[in-house]
Amino acid sequence: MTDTHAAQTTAFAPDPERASDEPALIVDVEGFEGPLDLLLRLAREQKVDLAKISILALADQYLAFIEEARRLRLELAADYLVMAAWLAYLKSRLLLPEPPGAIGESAADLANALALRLKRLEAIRTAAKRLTERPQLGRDVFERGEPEPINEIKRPQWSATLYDLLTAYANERQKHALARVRLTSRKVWSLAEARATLERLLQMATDWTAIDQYLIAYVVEPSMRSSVLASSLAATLEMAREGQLEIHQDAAFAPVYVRRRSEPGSGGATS
Amino acid sequence: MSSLAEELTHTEEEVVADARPEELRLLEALLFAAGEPLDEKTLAARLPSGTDVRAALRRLQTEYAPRGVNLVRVGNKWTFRTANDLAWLLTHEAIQPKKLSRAALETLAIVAYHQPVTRAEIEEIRGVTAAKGTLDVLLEVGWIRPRGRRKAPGRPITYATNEAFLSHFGLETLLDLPGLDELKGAGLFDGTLPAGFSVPAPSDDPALREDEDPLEEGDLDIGLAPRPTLED
Amino acid sequence: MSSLAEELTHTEEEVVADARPEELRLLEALLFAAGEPLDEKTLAARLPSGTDVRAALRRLQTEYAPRGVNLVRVGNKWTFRTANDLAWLLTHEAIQPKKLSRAALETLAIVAYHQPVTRAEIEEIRGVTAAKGTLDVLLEVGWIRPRGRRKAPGRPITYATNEAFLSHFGLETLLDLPGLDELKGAGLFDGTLPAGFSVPAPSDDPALREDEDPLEEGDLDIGLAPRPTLED
Repeated sequence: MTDTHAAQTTAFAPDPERASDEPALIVDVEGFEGPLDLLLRLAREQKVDLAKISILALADQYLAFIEEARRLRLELAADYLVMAAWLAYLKSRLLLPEPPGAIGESAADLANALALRLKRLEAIRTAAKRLTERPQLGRDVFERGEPEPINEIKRPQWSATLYDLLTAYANERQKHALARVRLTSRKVWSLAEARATLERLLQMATDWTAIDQYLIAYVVEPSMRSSVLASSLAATLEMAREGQLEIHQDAAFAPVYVRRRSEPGSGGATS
Repeated sequence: MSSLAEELTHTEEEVVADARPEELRLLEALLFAAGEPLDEKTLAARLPSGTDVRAALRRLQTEYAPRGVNLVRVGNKWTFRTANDLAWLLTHEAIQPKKLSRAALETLAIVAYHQPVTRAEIEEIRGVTAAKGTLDVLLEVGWIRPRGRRKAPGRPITYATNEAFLSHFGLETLLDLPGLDELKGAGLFDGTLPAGFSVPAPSDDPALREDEDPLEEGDLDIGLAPRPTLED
Repeated sequence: MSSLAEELTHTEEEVVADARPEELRLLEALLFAAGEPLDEKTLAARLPSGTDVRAALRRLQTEYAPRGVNLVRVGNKWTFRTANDLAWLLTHEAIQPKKLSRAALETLAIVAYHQPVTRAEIEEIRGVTAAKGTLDVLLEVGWIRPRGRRKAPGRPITYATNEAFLSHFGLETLLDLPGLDELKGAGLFDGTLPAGFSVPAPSDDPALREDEDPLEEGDLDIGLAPRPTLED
């Protein structure tokens, strides 16, 4: 509850004979906010203006209070005891004549400084009191009870450059331009289809003809090209084996030429 | 101070600011501080007895009517509210920079080059079957629009880019989109393209193609559509 | 709107409703709606450019002064509050305030009147050596903040009040602290205080004094500190 409630003791240590289990009676000092507060309280009891207070009398009262507290074995915080020591010193200075040629502050200066400290604490207390007497928010004055919040609309600002766009497009097309060959090759032109087509085509062509030409004329979808080529080549080989047509190729990977075999059984394949 | 009832029957000229009845001060403080609208009974209980709450509320309402804050009745309760015409004031637009996902960017690019294009066609080109989400993103971003329906089984919606798209990418027309040669020239293609590979030249012509039907009523309400405000 | 409304918005300046500038409507809407004080910069950003915000605020303040709700300045921010004399009316809105101990209150007053001030200086004034606990309480309540380090042995932290303090006690600036003149006049801040401690007036001027260093990184992490939302 107070700052001063510290269980320290110093030079004014309690009677060592005191039983350790004897409770410390600290109730009386708990009401004070430190030695200055105690001094202020005592000063007020003198019922005089702080400016006219007798520091000597005040010191006596303070020391008497401390003596009483010690007699009652009250446990006093160090702050009180330090002040007691200082007041005892001040009192002795005030009672003795100032030694001639003394250096440092006179006893009167010290007493004045103490009086000033008391006045200052008193003043700050008055200020604190006046501060708390002001209208306080939530106690005396109130903010809007039902504020209407600002609606924050987060408007996304999309950042994409033309370069991003074109790069994305090119990457995408390039990737799938290759992938598509694989993908669509699954959509095969079956051997049966190839053979039926070839048979129809060969009705029309009696001379050597590049197989591609037939097929390109027939298959417009360029992605089907490899499937068409593969199937038709297989069909061609099959038909050649059956003796229905002849195949001719000048070199590896060169165009494959076929023609209807005029005389069944005499055909051969060059490859 | 004259009673409120009397005062209200007075001609306006006689009412001066100094004569403003104390109960109006009390009322405005009560209503201001309250965390919720208050009904007349509650107000009456807090005001000095004998106050004509109804009359005071009416007068306060009249006072505040031309102001930025109005006294309004909500059900049988009263509260201060920002004037209706100032709703915009309480709206704050925060610009939030965002990057398009790669998928969205790719889809956008395909819509740009291949428009009008259906979702199935986009998926075919991209080789993935998840175009719906990215189309929705692009519709929300406001760079594409549904423009018609393909005359084909299922009558799928065709998509195209819009003005906002051109504007964002600094294009005057879609013809400004670089063609294959330019893309190659820019090093965007690495040259190993299959024969017959082509990049379409999209057109800005808003007229529907032969294989397109117009959008039907309701097509724009099915969540596919952009907010009407985003497109300008 | 009826002429009654005009009549009622009369102020001592003989302003009729029609002549009331629109920016006053906007200002009152903004300030009414906000749950917290707004600074002039924020207000200016929401108002039409070129608005003399300061002048409009002053005029609004005058308009509302006789009302149950007043426009008040807190630091460099503005907010509507119920009038000071109406606490009796609003008891049901009152929240149980955090009860500060006498020690904490005294410490708060010392920080307020003597700022910037170190813990040792507080202890010197109060004559007790246990200011840490009460400083922690005040930091937690959120009315004071560490603001720098005194250029002195041990480089102790200096404390000051913050905007929440001004707001809570309804002070426009620290110069409105009650009894400040008397305290200064009594010369109580002179003489026995350490050099650099006696100050002409408490100041929350964010600029550090000659005898202060800035807080260092980490100073704000030691549990003493409020969130680093220092004043702006």
